[in-house]
Amino acid sequence: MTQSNERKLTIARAMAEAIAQEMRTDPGVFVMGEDIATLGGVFGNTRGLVEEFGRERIRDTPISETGFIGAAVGAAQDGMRPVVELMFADFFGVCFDAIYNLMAKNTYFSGGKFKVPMVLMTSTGGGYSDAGQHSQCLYGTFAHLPGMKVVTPSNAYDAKGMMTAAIRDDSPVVYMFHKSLQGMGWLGTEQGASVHTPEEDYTVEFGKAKVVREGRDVTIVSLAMGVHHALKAAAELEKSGVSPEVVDLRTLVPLDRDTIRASVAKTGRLIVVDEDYHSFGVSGEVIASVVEHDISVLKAAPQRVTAPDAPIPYAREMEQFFLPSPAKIVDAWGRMKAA
Amino acid sequence: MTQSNERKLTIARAMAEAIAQEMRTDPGVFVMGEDIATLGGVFGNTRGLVEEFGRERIRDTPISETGFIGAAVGAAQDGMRPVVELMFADFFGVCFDAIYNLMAKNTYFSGGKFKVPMVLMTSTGGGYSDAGQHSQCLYGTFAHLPGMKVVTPSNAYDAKGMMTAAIRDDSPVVYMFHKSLQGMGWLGTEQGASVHTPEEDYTVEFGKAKVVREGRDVTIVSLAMGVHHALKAAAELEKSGVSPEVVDLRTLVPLDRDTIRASVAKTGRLIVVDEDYHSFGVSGEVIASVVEHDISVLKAAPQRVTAPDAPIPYAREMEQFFLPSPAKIVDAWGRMKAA
Amino acid sequence: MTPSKEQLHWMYETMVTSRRFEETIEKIYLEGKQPVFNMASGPIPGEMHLSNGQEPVAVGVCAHLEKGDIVTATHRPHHEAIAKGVDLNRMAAEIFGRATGLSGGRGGHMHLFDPEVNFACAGIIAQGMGPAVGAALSRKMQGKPGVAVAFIGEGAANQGAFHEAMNLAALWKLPFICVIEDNSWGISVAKKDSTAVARNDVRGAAYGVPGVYVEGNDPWKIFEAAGDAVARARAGEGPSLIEVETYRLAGHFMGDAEGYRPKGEKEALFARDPIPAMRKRLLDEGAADEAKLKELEARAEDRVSAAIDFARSSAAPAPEDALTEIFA
Amino acid sequence: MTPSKEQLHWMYETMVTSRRFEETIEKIYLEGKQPVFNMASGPIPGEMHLSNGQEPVAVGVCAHLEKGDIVTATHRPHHEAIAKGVDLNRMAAEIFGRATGLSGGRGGHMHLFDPEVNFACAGIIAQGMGPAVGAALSRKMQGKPGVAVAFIGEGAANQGAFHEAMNLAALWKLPFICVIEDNSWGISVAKKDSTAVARNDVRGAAYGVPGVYVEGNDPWKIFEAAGDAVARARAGEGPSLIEVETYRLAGHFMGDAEGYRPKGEKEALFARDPIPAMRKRLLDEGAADEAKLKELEARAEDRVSAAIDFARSSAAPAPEDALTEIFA
Ligand SMILES: Cc1ncc(C[n+]2csc(CCOP(=O)(O)OP(=O)(O)O)c2C)c(N)n1
Ligand SMILES: Cc1ncc(C[n+]2csc(CCOP(=O)(O)OP(=O)(O)O)c2C)c(N)n1
Ligand SMILES: [Mg+2]
Ligand SMILES: [Mg+2]
Repeated sequence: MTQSNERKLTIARAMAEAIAQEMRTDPGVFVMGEDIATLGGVFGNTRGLVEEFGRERIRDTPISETGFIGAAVGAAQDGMRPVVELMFADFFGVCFDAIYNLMAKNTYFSGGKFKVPMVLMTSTGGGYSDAGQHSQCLYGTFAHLPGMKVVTPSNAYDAKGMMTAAIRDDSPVVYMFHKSLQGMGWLGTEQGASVHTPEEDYTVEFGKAKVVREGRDVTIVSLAMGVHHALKAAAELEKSGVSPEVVDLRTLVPLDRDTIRASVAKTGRLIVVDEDYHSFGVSGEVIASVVEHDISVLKAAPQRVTAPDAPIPYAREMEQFFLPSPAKIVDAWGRMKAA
Repeated sequence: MTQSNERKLTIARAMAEAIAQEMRTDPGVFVMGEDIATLGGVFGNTRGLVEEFGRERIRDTPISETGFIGAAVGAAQDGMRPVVELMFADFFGVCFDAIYNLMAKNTYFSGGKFKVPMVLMTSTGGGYSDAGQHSQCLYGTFAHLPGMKVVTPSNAYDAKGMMTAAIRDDSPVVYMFHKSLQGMGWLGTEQGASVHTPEEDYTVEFGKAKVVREGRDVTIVSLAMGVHHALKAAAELEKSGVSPEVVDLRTLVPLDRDTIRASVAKTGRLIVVDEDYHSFGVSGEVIASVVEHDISVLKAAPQRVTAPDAPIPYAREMEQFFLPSPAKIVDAWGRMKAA
Repeated sequence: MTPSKEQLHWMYETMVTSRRFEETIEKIYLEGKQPVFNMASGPIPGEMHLSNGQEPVAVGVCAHLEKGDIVTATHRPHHEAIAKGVDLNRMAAEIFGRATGLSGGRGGHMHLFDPEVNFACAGIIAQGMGPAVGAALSRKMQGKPGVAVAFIGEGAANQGAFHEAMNLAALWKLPFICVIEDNSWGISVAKKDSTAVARNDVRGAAYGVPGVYVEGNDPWKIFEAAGDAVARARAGEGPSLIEVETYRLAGHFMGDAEGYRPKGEKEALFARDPIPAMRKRLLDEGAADEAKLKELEARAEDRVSAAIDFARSSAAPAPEDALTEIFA
Repeated sequence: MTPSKEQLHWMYETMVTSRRFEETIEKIYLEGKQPVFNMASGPIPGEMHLSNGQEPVAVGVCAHLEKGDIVTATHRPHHEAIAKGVDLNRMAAEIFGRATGLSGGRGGHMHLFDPEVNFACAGIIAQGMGPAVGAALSRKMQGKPGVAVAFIGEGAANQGAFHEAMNLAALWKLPFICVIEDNSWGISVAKKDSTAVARNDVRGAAYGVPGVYVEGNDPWKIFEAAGDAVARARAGEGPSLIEVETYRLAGHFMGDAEGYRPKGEKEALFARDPIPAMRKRLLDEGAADEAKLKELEARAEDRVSAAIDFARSSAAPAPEDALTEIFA
């Protein structure tokens, strides 16, 4: 696309636009959550909606996540298409039963007869010193449990198309947006997340990872914020003649193992970048998915750049030490080469 | 040890004995949970305790998991050593914040100054048609999150020693016991779980996997109920001249990667057996832990025998199809050889 | 509000249907479980929570409900399902884990779902509350009629979900009713050992919601209290909270030795079995004669045997269907 | 119960300490965040929830507490921490993320933990309730003195944890007090849009617990209500529920544009700032003269500047210490 046609949106605006467009055409769509009406969402992703759709359909809730997420399940089963917000993914512990035992399983328990077409949007990620109860990604936690799709956009184009797809999906979708990609100034912002985003509605299909940068020497698999770290590391590595390929998973459930495997088959090397905790999560799954398919493709031991298995620290020095970064990816390449 | 000295206990009795012994010597130890007093625990693991220690220290609770697990955190921080029961691991969704955001993190948040010496014991597993909200293992869910140790005994000896160690540990320990290993007749029972268990108190160190059967051709890594499947499969495979080694992980956090790696380095082949969901869990982590260490050890693509990424079905035919089994492990070996 | 003759006949027949159904299930459940009781064995595996004794609550409330109204039930759902009109054949087949079951055997007895009559379950304590409140919200937002009822046990009223959902329903003035079946036990824990107040109707005050306690497991009184609440809900006046004194004649689940019951409790409860009591009162008050009652009872028996036959003669599900219907 | 002169002096000085502390933090927080406000920047990064305006609640309650009593606080903990006697130097250092901080910079402003005075926080709404109830249980079981107080916001009273913990505390008759700071806002959502009842004191009835609502953000009245509750708790008479009308003079957190506030609300609140009001009343009633007040204020200033100096001059933590103190 040409510069002149460009219409850069932040992820926050892309999300709000997708929701608004669906609300205009489908009266069943409504939004529920804390501070999503007047405030427009703590992370801006419902801004402008209450002005257009009013307080019935853009519905502020009490701080009762079990109550209103459970209610969304009931409304969805009754023909509505709720979009609910869990303000921080970190809060899942107060309401997860409604999510993973009801939302995710009622379709199965009813033999497919109850549909639960709802979207649970929730923010993830650290990097701005919000400490251990407000900085987690928890990708692995959500993706591990069956019955819900889990999507993690890394840019505004995907964010809009995935929100539209999520709302139209007859299955429950957990939509995890990373705070540093929202385009809210106060959270800092990864500029690379604000990209051209068409005004008309469109969908981004779930289960399709994307090669966001082609390369020959190593595959860097990541998601959300990690994709931007990976792209920066790739640019850095290129300077020393390395050609990295970067794969944006885009959705964790379904997980596009084929694209990962094809890329690693080409490059022979794998680095997984994940801001979620190290063990028993995304990074292990990606590595296992490659080797269980074919052990012959790897030329070096795969590397992980992840958050360590520790609560997330507050102090900047510690948090920066803790989080994945482009430099750590470059280091991982170094270890891989050395090995 | 000789037959004459044998004192076979069920896991349920081994757990109760460990708790009783610690309660006798440490007045800070007490038990809280639903139906753990008069009933002795739905799964028998607190049987006999209320008779000896009374209702103050063996304390039935309302159905308020957030309340009483949160209370255990506060009591532990105040010098007590609570052993609390979450009746089924499946119920974690109503109370996980108290577990993973308080119990697991308050030590860190306080820079090590608040200790949270508590044990959260919880039952796992299916196989008796209890359907999708009462049959889950969720090992990966608990092990993924930092700040809590996670242990999963497969037999009464370990169950007792691990309970004693858990109670004496100054860190929070999640103690996951598999229903089919409890030795409660009404749940069926894996006979192999009831083994010789010394009367005197002892501890089993966390972070030490155990080679429960030595072999040369393939390493079968598993935990809890899966260990018994693995042993049966190994016996079967032996008939056709295959020599499998079986590793019982025993604890997920800390995870003994060294023992896994050493075994696979010897056998060159890996099968992971896990009754928890397939993706983003234990099986992926075990495989990744091997290959990220050394890609040269594997002679065949590693195999997983897990619960699929689906809610757990009720009907016997479906549930048996769904669960890991010795036959599926034998099949995995077949795939591995064929590959 | 008093039930009409027709309503009384329906209530009695439905109670008897539920009781006969459970008596039959109880027997079949034990097939293959003797002499060794192993939950995994027999034609009906898994946990089995009987509701016998609690039938008056289900019929007293559901007498006021239409097909389009919503009910969420618990781990102990038979009486409520039958009273709400869930297809008895497919329900029986579900309990037997057959392909013809409500969900093709995926859910079993704790997960009965029937969209035809807007019936759903949750095996997790108090977790039917949120979905019922949400269905009520859906009806209000769509301007469609309908009342949503969440049945829970008295033990469930100590769970956070109860509180959050009650507050939401009251705040948004939704056509929602919480019906608490106070059988005085949560497994082995007595109400007085779990609940700081003697009666949960007082908890209505925490939400500005009318609370009523109905004593005596009495179908007439339950009908009256529920009638008021349903009328209130249909008139757009908001939610209600009803707690009903009832009795669990069986154990918490089959296999429960019930050692926690005080001596004599079971005998006392059986002496107050609500089904013979209702029968007697119907006769006494002339609401039905012996012939009519026999007719109702016969119809109940017939429905139950037809359902059991349907279940028994239905095919088992294909094992690999375990992996279908995960997503819509 | 009325506060003694000494108690009043302590209350006033503590309120001023908290206010000066926050005024200073507020300024420093903005260092490095102008012209572009990015939470990640400056000497104090992350979220910053000020409690100015709410100081009377903290001092009115903590005036009755000993070092050994337990307090759990929320995401807005400064006033409570200071009133409970948390070490101000190490608290400041924690907020600055320094190695000398209460937890060496691991927790930050939402996670202030000081075992010396039994003070803990929870950044998750209402999650201080359970731990406070548990500490109260611990004292009762050990036969040790001690009252546990959970401070929560009015928005938190709609969270399930509130309900479960209140029921537990009442059931077990624990020395526990829930103090609700009703600043009428939960971020941007007004109490009337989140809570089905006007005042949360009525929720005491759901647990058979005395509930009191204290109007006017008045240190004297708060002192009195808290005194009754603490006495009750110490006497073994069980828990209490206190809701206090108070005001949040600042935004929810720093950076909040407060567009949700009705016009004029802020001005009205500042006109009722409790600190000048208390000052005036102390003078009017002769509880302190100008000199005494100046002395208290000077001491407050001094403590604050010492704390800030301590924090500023402390070393940053070693990055790799992020991975220590995970387990005990
Ligand atoms: C959140 C949760 N905790 C515990 C359980 C286990 N459990 C199943 S039924 C039951 C007792 C329920 O008591 P009550 O609500 O009075 O219902 P009743 O069984 O008497 O019908 C318990 C504790 C559960 N299913 N969910
Ligand atoms: C369970 C949970 N939900 C949501 C939040 C986000 N959150 C932080 S503060 C807040 C408002 C709290 O309101 P209130 O309890 O009245 O306390 P106040 O901020 O007024 O002191 C919310 C919703 C959270 N921290 N935890
Ligand atoms: Mg009950
Ligand atoms: Mg507030």
